[in-house]
Parts: sequence; structure tokens; C-alpha cells
Amino acid sequence: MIVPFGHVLLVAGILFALGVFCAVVRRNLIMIVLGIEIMLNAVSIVFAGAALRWNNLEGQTFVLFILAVAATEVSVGLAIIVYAFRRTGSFDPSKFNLLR
Amino acid sequence: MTLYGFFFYLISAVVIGATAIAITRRNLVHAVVYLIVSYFGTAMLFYLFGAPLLAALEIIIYAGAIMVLFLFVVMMIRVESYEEVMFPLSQWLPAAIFGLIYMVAAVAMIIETPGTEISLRMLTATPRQFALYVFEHHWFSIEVISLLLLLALVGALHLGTRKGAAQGLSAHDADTRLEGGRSGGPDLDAP
Amino acid sequence: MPMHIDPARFPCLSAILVSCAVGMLTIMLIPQERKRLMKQVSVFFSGITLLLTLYVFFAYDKGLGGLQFVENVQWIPSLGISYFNGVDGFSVPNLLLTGIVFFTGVLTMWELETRVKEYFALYFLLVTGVFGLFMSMDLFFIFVWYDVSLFPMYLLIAVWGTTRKEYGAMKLTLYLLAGSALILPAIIFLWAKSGLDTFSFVSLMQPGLFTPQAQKFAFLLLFLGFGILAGVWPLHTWSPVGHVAAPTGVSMVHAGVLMKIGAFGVLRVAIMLCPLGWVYWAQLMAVLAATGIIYGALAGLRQTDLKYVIGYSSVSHMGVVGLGLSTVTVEGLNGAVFQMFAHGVMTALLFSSVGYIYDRTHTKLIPELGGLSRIMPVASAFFIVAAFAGMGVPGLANFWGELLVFVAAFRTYPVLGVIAVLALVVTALFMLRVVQKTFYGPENERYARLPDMSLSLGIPRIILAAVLLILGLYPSVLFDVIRTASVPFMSGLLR
Amino acid sequence: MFFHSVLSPQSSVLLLIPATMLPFAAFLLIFVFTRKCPRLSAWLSIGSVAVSLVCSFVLFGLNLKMTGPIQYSVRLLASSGLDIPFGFLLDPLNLLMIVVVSAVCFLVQVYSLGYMAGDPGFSRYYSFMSLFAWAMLNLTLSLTILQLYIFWELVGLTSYLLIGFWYEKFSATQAGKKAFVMTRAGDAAFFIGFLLLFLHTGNLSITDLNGPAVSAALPPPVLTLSALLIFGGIVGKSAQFPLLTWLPDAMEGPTPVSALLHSATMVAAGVYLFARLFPFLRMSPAAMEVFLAIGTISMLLSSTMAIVSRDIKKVWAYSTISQLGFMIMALGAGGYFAGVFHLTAHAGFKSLLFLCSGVFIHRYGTNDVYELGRLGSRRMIVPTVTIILAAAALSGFPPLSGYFSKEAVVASLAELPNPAWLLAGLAGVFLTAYYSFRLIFILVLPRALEPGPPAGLDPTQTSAGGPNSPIPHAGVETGHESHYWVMAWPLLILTAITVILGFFRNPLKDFLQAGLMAGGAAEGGPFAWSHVAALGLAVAGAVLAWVEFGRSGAKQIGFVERIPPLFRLFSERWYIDHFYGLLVNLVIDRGISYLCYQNDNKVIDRGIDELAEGTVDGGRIVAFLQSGMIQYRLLVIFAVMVLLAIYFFFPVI
Repeated sequence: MIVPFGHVLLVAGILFALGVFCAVVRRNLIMIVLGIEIMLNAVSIVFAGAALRWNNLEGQTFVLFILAVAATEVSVGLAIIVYAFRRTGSFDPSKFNLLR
Repeated sequence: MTLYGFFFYLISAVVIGATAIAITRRNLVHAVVYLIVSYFGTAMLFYLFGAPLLAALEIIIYAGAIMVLFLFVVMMIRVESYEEVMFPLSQWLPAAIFGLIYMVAAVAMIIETPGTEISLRMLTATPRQFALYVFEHHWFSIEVISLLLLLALVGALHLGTRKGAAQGLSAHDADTRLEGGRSGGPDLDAP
Repeated sequence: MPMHIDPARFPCLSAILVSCAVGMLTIMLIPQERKRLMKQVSVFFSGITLLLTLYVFFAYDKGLGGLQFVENVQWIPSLGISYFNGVDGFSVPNLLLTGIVFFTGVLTMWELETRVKEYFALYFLLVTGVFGLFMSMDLFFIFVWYDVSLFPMYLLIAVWGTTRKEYGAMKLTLYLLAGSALILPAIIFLWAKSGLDTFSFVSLMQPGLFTPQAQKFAFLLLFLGFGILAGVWPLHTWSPVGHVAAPTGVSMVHAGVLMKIGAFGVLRVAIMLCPLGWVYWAQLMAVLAATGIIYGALAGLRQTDLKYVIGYSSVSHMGVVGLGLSTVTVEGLNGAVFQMFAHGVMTALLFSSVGYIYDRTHTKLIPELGGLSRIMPVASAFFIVAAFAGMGVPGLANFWGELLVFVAAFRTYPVLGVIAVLALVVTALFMLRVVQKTFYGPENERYARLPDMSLSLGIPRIILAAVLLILGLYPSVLFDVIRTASVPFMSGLLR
Repeated sequence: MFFHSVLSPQSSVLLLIPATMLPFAAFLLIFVFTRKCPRLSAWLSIGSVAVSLVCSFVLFGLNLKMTGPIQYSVRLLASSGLDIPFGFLLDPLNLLMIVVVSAVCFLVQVYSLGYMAGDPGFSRYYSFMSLFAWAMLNLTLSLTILQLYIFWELVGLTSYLLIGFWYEKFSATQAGKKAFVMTRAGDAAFFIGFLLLFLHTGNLSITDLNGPAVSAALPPPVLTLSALLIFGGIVGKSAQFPLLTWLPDAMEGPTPVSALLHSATMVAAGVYLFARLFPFLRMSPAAMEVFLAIGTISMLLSSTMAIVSRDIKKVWAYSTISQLGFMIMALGAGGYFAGVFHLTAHAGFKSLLFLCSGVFIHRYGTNDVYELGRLGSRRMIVPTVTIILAAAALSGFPPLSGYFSKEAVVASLAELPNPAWLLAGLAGVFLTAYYSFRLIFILVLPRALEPGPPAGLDPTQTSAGGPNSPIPHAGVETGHESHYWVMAWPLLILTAITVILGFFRNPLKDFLQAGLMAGGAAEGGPFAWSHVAALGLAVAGAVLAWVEFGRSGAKQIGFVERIPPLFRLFSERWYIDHFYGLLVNLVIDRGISYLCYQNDNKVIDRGIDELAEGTVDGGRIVAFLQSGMIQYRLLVIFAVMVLLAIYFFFPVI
């Protein structure tokens, strides 16, 4: 016996909130990507907990997918960030408003 | 409270704390390192949840690969001089408001939902079981994922090499293109 | 659906449109450098148009009345849109007015030197739209022509204009587009409500086709939409600004004809299709119109730009038209249509004279002028004649329009009638003030060497002044035509 | 009667058309074609007026024994409910009037040949004069009130054009504008008045209105109201209180114009309208009281102004107002014949006074009486003699025409139950004689030294451009001798008329009373004592003028000038002009007009502009949402997600 499922959800929720906060508030492209990573991580925790809760490996499978997607996203995202930084010399997302 | 329970709360506290510290660092290297701590914690949680393979993957991929990638980028670009406004009011205030709403709603949902109070029972999915399950039910998805990773590789390579190959016309070229885009094409007006 | 063009009869109305359009195309084909040829071609085609409108005016059978010169061809049968032209007693005077102002406007711009080709091409396009609107009997085409006549205005003002031209052009265009944005829903509303699947005016005019509620709604939209163009009081500010910004010839068409489109639209579309709505909203119309009359005169008192003065007098005079339309009487309608004609000619003459003065002195500001009567007596005389017409002096055309409108207004709205008559005093004050400050006084050294109007430039002004005088002395020429439409319409309404 | 054998009264229309239409043809011809040949223009104009004059005389002769009014009409305009006929009405009143008008027109135009010679606007002058003659004749002959109104306006227009004839002078154009706007204000009332009548009776024919049926059909309040409103037009046109200040300013026009328009004919058109509608207006006793009061006030006010003015033309202008006041008093008192007869006589002697003054002004180039006297105006025999005769007529000395007409006026006043009107009239007689002879004595018995008040106090010097400002004449110095006789013989003719007209009093009276269909005014037997009193007061006025201005050793300072506040009040025209100045400048110009102007710019236009700018700003706000700031989008995504979660999870909400 470990903990109630609700507590797992709560921990994941707090982590998710922190991730959102990071992604929304920090004026830095890298920190935004980091925030997204944190959110993905929080979701992973929920999936893993859910797998235990319902005794179903589907949850763990999804964590695997999330890992893969996170890796993809980070590699491409960082490449784009580097590219953008070389063009503008800045990480400030408010500078990237050409489409406006 | 069992020992496992104690560990869960301890590790959770460490994860949340490390994350919180990470997102408030001005120095990106520090942030990344704190986040690595957080990921280690997450890996331990996975282990607690009976997913040792996932725990290993978490450490290998997240802490080992992704965060190192971050570190590389941060170090490569060297933005120590970059003065970031850490928490601009226009951004953190709405974020905080919605975050608060979100937390209240989340807690309410957790309490409301039936079954959340059920304690989890210890179970472990060995890597073998897990692998069998995955390749039995999700082999196609795994192939798609691998393709996605390949594409990401190609994409990242493309973005990186094009930059490197065309270093000469980099900044200046981009600036003129930006200028042209802003002023709406003065060349159109010329007789 | 059979074609309704009688082959034995020459299609005069289409010929008017065609001569404008052909004129435009011909001008566009002339090489850029041959400015003189372009002007000659313009005069030729506008002259043909004027002759055709004169023919229509005099060939219109006053004994018969009703819709004449009808041309009806199906265009989009599924929507009930047809190319349907015809004139009645309301539109014949307006056609003639357009012909006169068109022709004189071309002659007035004889000295234009910049972008002649584009100017005249756009000018012809503008007038084509105006003609089309006056003769069309199809709601859809009325809307199309309305917008055809709006679009060239923007370019004409913004390119060839003077004071704050971009601002004026933009303001005018936006205002008028706002008007058209009110008209289009109303037209579609009427089309849908009728259930007849036709835009034809004749079919839609059947009494009892629309419920009173629908008429009230549609009338308000149409009145406001066309009213913007007619310079109805709180929506008038585009007109002085636009007048000031526009080049002379365009000011003439603008104030002389384009504002009439608004009044004509109110009459033709709003009043004739929604007579019950008309009766319902008449008091509102009357109050707005009377306010416009007195307000235009008072606001005009303080203006220092000649064209602004005329612009505000237009607001005041169009208020008279509006007051006439709001009285729901035959006299009111007659007076309003007559006043439309008279004001069109008068204001064209005013702008034409001011244009001449501006071309010579390069200023329109009254304080900088003065003493012009000695230097250019002929040009001054034309302005003064037009100013007298604007004051409603008997013997010139405007008097009759105002008289009938006031008679009708006294019958329906005595208080507003008194206010409107008192506005005549203010109008006299401000017109005379302008005349005094601009033309009287000691000879102005600065302009002493300027030539007086030559005969060729005098011709358009002579035509306009002669029209004012003829109608002033013998108004029946016009009234007899207008009556053929107003009397049956009102008697039909009373039944 | 010779003409009877040739023409029947019914064929009068054959004469009316040339009489009324030729001047208009002359106007158009001159205005359009003969601007460059002044002599031809002058002869065209004079010729057309001469034809009118002959026709008028013939008509007068033909219809001497007319029984009822003759009407001719054609339909000018019909608009279902509104028929506007155009035509002529002939009755004794307007027969008399067209003779007066065409005669004065003709004489003044001949006189102008000399007076206006060499002026650059000579052709223009004659074209306007023709236009005036046309309008005035048609006004007189109008069949309906509407037609009368049309020509009434046209007459006002020509008045404007002629007052501002010398348009280089600011004061002239100002005066023209003032005249037009002030009369226009009266005309607006007139217009409203007859529209009111039209709405109640559906008829504007003058004969019908004067008939008993129509007037009886009107409710009394409407009758009184419309009578008062129509009287508003009379007040404006005849320069009565409170619209009287335009007339003295109108003296900025050429002197013949003043003689023709602003004394003899145009301003008398107001009185003519009164006489024209006399049976109708008399229906409302209340309105008649008002007319009487207005006439009296104007008469007394303008007399007081006349006794302090030193501008010769202005004295006559004030005198014109006061004489018009007399006429309106007479008509208001019910003395139809007295009013009309005084109008006729006044047309003669007042135009004579102006024309005489014109000769002096033309010769010496100044309007100041003292200046004229010192420059030796008395050496010009013809004008000096005629002006004295005319002034005597104005003062009402027998046997001149003014004596008879003024006696008639006083007699009709004496019939009123309230003696105050009679007293006021007698005071007016006294003042008239006083100011007339004051002027005459100053003119013919000059003092070497400049007497009178210091120049700074004199309003004429400031208000009217000053007597010393020369009137722009090209030919003043060179040709005035040859022009002298051209100008002199109209004076002689007018003098002759003034002298003999009085003896035609009774025939005229019979003639006119025949025209007054509704019973005729009851003018009883002569009140001998009032005649005596009037004559005595006139003599007294003249004697007072002699004592103060004429006798040797007199200082030529009037009794009013010894009382500075009174003098100031009179010379500032009782501050009426200040009132109008305040009204126009402060209330209309700076007040209402400014408000409208500001409202247009600051409220309506600003509002529209704000709307436009608001749209642009709105676009900016929308663009702000499209800031390209990914973090805001993230935030929005997050927020929407949260809200959606809440929405789906808590179905109650």
C-alpha cells in the first residue's frame, strides 16, 4: 500500500502548474521549452500512476510515447531557437512578432 | 503510512521543490541542473509506481539526453549578458490568476471524483512484461514514433546545417528581409 | 421573359449610358500627351449626353405620365434581376440636371493639366453611375450604380483635390460606404419579404405588398442610408469636407448631383416602396431636415473657406429638400424635386465660379480675397447670381422650390416651417457676408493683374446661370413634369 | 377724353405689358450686352421707363372713371393644391401708384445722366435701375400677395445692389448688407403671415382678401396674427421701428438711388402694401392699434434723430422714416386717403429734396450741411430755391402739397378717441418743420466759423465714412457744368408737381375712395382747430429754427445740442444700432453660430473622427491579441483548457 491516487494527481497537478507558469511567464524561449518539458513530465506521472491504479499497462505505454515526443520536440524546438537566436540575437519571445 | 508512502511524499516534495527552483533561476545552466534533479525524482516516482523500465528511460532520455541538449544549447549560445525581465507583470498576473483557478478546480475535481481516495497497491511491471505488452499492442505506434524521431533528426539537422552553410549571408540578409516585410514594399511605388 | 426594348424606338436611356461609357473608353485610348484632344472628346461625348437628356426631358409625354422610355431585359432570372430602365416625373428632371452639370463640369475643367486622361475617364465613370441610378428601375441595379458612382469619387478627390484631400476623400468614401452598408440589407430585406423573387421596382411597388412593420424597418434603413448621401443633418459632415477637398468639376458633380442621388434614393426607394414607413417616420425626417436648414446656415456663418461656405449652404438647402419630402404632400414632393434641380444648378454655378477664382488666386480663404469685383467682374457676377439664387431671391429657380416646400411645411409642421423661413434670414446674412468680403471692397493689389473670365470659360457658367433664370421666370417647365409623378403617387397613397 | 375713343378700359392689358415688361428687357440687354457702351445703356433704360411712364398716364386716363377693379391673370404654376396665377390688378390705388413710380423713375433716371456721368459702373447702374423699375411697377400691379411678395423681394434685391453700388467702399457694402438682411427679417414675417392666410383661406388674391367674405371666414386670432405678421414686412420695407436703422445707412448709395428707392418708391412700398390690404388689415382693431403705435414711435424717434444729424442725406433719410410713420399712423387711424395722399405728395417732395441735395453733393463732394453751406451752395439758384420749396412742403406750409396731405393725416388722427395720437402727430409736425428749416438755414445762411459740437462727438463722421470722404466720381471736376442742367430740369418738374398737387386733393380723393370697395374710410368733416394747431406748430418749428440757426448772430447750435446726454442719445439713434450690433455679433455670430460651428467641428465631426480612430484603435487592440507573443497564446490555451475542464466537470455550472 502506498498513497491514494488523488495525491498522485495533486503532485502532477502542481508540477503541471509550475510548467505552465514557466512557459507563460518567463521571457525566454529556452525556458518556455523547459516549461513544456515540465508539463509533459507532470502528465507522465499521472499516466504512470493511472497505470497502477487500474492495473493496466496502457498508461506506461503512453509515458513511453510521451518521452519520444518530448525528445522530438526538444530537438526540433531547440534547433529552431538556435536558428532564431542567430537571426535576431535574442531569446525574447516578444521580439518575434513579424506576423503581426 | 508505509515506507513507500513516506518515500512518495519525500520524493514528490523534492520534485516540486526542484522544479520550482528551476523555473525561477535567471541562469539557464542552473535551471537546467535543477530540472535534472527534478527528473531524477520523477524517475524514482516511476520506480515507486512499479515501472522500472520507465524510470530508467526517464533518466536516460530526460536527464541524460534532453537536459544535456539544453545544456549544450545554453552553453553554445552563451547568453550570460542577456538581461531577461524575469517576471513581467503583464504576464505573471494573468498566469497566476488562471493558475489559482486551475489549482482550485483541480483540487475540487480530485476530491469530487469517486475513487481517488483508493490507495494504490504495489505492483511491478517488469521490463519484459512491459516490452511484450508494447510490442503486442502498439508495435505500429512504435514504428510511427521512430519515424517521428527520424524526422526530428532530419529537421534539426536541416535547421542547423543550413545555418552553418550559409553563414555568410546570415544576419544581414535576414535584416533586409525583415525591413522589406515591414515597410510594405517601397519598390512597388516606384514609377 | 420577353425583351421589352421596342426596336422601333431608339433606346434613349441606354444611349445615355453608352455615350458615357464610350466616352470613357475613347479617352482611355487617347495617348497621354494629347491633352487637348482628350478634352475635346470629353466635351463631344458629354455634349451628346446632354442632348440626349434634353431630348428625354422634352419628349417625355406629360399628358401620359407614368413610366416611359422603358427598356427591360432579363439578366439573372433566378434572382429576378433585370436590366430595367425607365423614367418618370421624378427622374426626368434629375437626368437633365445630371446632363447639364456633367457638360458644364467638363467645360469647367478645360484648364486641367495634370493627369488629364485619368481625370476624365474617372469623371465619365462617375457620371455613368449617376445616370444609371437615376434611370434604373431595378433595385439591384440601383445599388450597383450607387456604388459605381462612389468609387471614382475617392480617386478624383484624393488625386486632384486640394485642401486636406486624402482626409476628405477618405471621410467621404467611408461615410458613403456606411450608407451603402445600410442600403444593401434593406434591399435584400425587401426582396426577401416580397416573396416575388424580383428586384423589379414596378412589381415591388404594389400597394400592400409589405406589412407596415416591415415598411417601418426598411424605410428607416433606407432613409438613413440614402440620407447620408443627401447630407441629412447629423450625418452631413462629410459633405463640406468633401466639397472643399474635391477639384472644381468634381465639386460640381458632387454637390450638384451626387447629393441629389441621396434625396432621389430616399424618394424613389424609401418613400415609394415603403409609403407607410414614410408616413410613420415623416416627423423624424422633418425635424432633422429643419435642423439641417437652420444649422447649416448658422454653421456656415463662421466659415472662412469659400468652399466650406458653399458646403454648409448645401447642407442647408438639402435640408429644404428633406423638409419637402417629409411633408407627405404633393406640394412638398414637387417642391423637393424642384429644389433638388435648382440647388444642383445653383451649387454647380457657385463651385464653378469659386473654381475659377481659386485657379487664378490660388486661395479660397475669404480673408485673403476681397475686391475681386473690380478685377474679374464677370466671374464675380456669376458667383453673386448664384448666391442670390441660394438666398431664395425670386426670379431665380430656388425660390420656387423653397416656396412650395414652405407652403407644404406650413400645412404639416407649422413650427418647423417658421424655423425654416427664419433660416432664410440667416442664409441671406451669410451669403451676403461672403459676397461682401470676397468681391467687394477696394481693389486687391495682389490680384490686380489677373484676367477676367474668357468667353470659352464663361460658357458653362452662362449655361448654368441661364438655367437658373429660365426656371426662375417660368417654373412650369419643370413643375409640369414633376407633377406627372407626384400627383398619381400621392393619390395612390391616399387610397 | 381722347383715349376713350381709341382704347377701351378693357384693353388696358395691351398697355400693361409694355409698361411692365420693357424695363426688364432693358435690364437684360444692358446687363448682358451693352456693358461696354454706357450711353446706349442709359438710353435703353430711360427709353423703356419713358414708355412705361406714357403707358401709365394713358392707363390712368383711361380708367379715371373706373367702377371696379380690373384683373388679368395667367397661370404661372400649378401644383395640385396650389395655383400660382400671375397677372395684373388695376384699381385706383395702383393706377395712382404706377404713375408715381414711373414718373419718379423716369425723372431720376434722367437726373442720373448727369449725376452718374463718368462713373465706371454707369451701365451697371442703369441695368439695376431698369431692374428696379420693372420690379417696382410689377409690385404695384400685383394680382396676388404672392406675386407682390416676389417683386417685393426683387425690389429689396435691387436696393441691396444699388446701396452697395460703390462696392469699393466698405461702408456701402456694409449698408447694403444691413438693408437686405433687415428687410429680409421683416419679409420672413410677411411670408409667414401670408402663408398663414393661404392655409386658412386657400386664396391669396388681393381682391378676395379685401372682400368681406374671406375676412369674415377667418377666426379673429388668426386674422390678427396674420395682419401683424404682414405688418412685419411693412415694418422692414418702410424702415419702421424697430427695423429702422438700415435706411439712414442706405444713404451710402448714389443720391439718385436714395431719391428713388429710399424715399419715394421702394420704402413707400410698405405703406403701399398697407393701403393695398387696408380693408383686410382693418378687420383687426387690435392690429390697427399696434400699427398706429409703431407708426407713432418711428415717426417721433426718427424726427429726434433728424434734428441732430449734420449729414444732409441722413436728415432726409430720418425724415423719410418719420413721414412714412405719418402715413402708417394715418392708415392705422383709418384714414385711407390721408395715408395714400401723403404717400403721393411725399414721393414728390422727398425725391425733390434728395435730388437737390444730390446736386450740391455732386458739386462739392461732401455730405456735411455746414460744409456745404460754407462752400457756397446757395449760389446754385435752381437747387437752392427748389430745396426751400420742398422743405416747406415737407413742413406742411400752404399751398404746397405737403400742407394738404399733412392736414389730412392730422385730421384722421384727430378722429381717434384717444387724443394722445393727435398730440404725438402734432409734435411730429413741429419737429418736422424744425429739422427741415434747421437744415435750410444752415445751408443758405452759413457762418464763417465751424460751430456746433466738436467733431469727435459727431456720429456721422464715424458711422458713415464721414462727410469729407469724396464720392468716387471720375467726371466731377470736368463736366459738372454741362451736367448741371440735365440735373436741374427734373428738379423743376418735381417742384411743379409739389406746388400743384395739393389742389388735386378732392378729385384724387373721390377717385381713390371709389377704389376702396369695402365702404370706404369714414373721414368726417374737417376739424378746424386741429388744422390750425398743425399749421401753427409748423410755423413755430420754423421760427424756432430761425431763432437758433437763421437770424444773424445765431450760433447755429440747436436746443438739443445744449443737452449733451440727449444729443448723444439722438445721434446714436437711440442705441438701436448698438442693440442690433450686439444681437448679430454677440448672439448670432459669437453665440449660436459659434456653437453650431464648434458643435460641427468638435462634436459631430470629432465624434465621427473619434469613431474612425476608435476603429483603428480597436484594430490595434485586436492586433495586440495577435501580438505574436507565443506566451499569451499559451496562456489563452491554458485558460481555455481550465475553463473547459471546469465546464465539463461541474455540469451544474
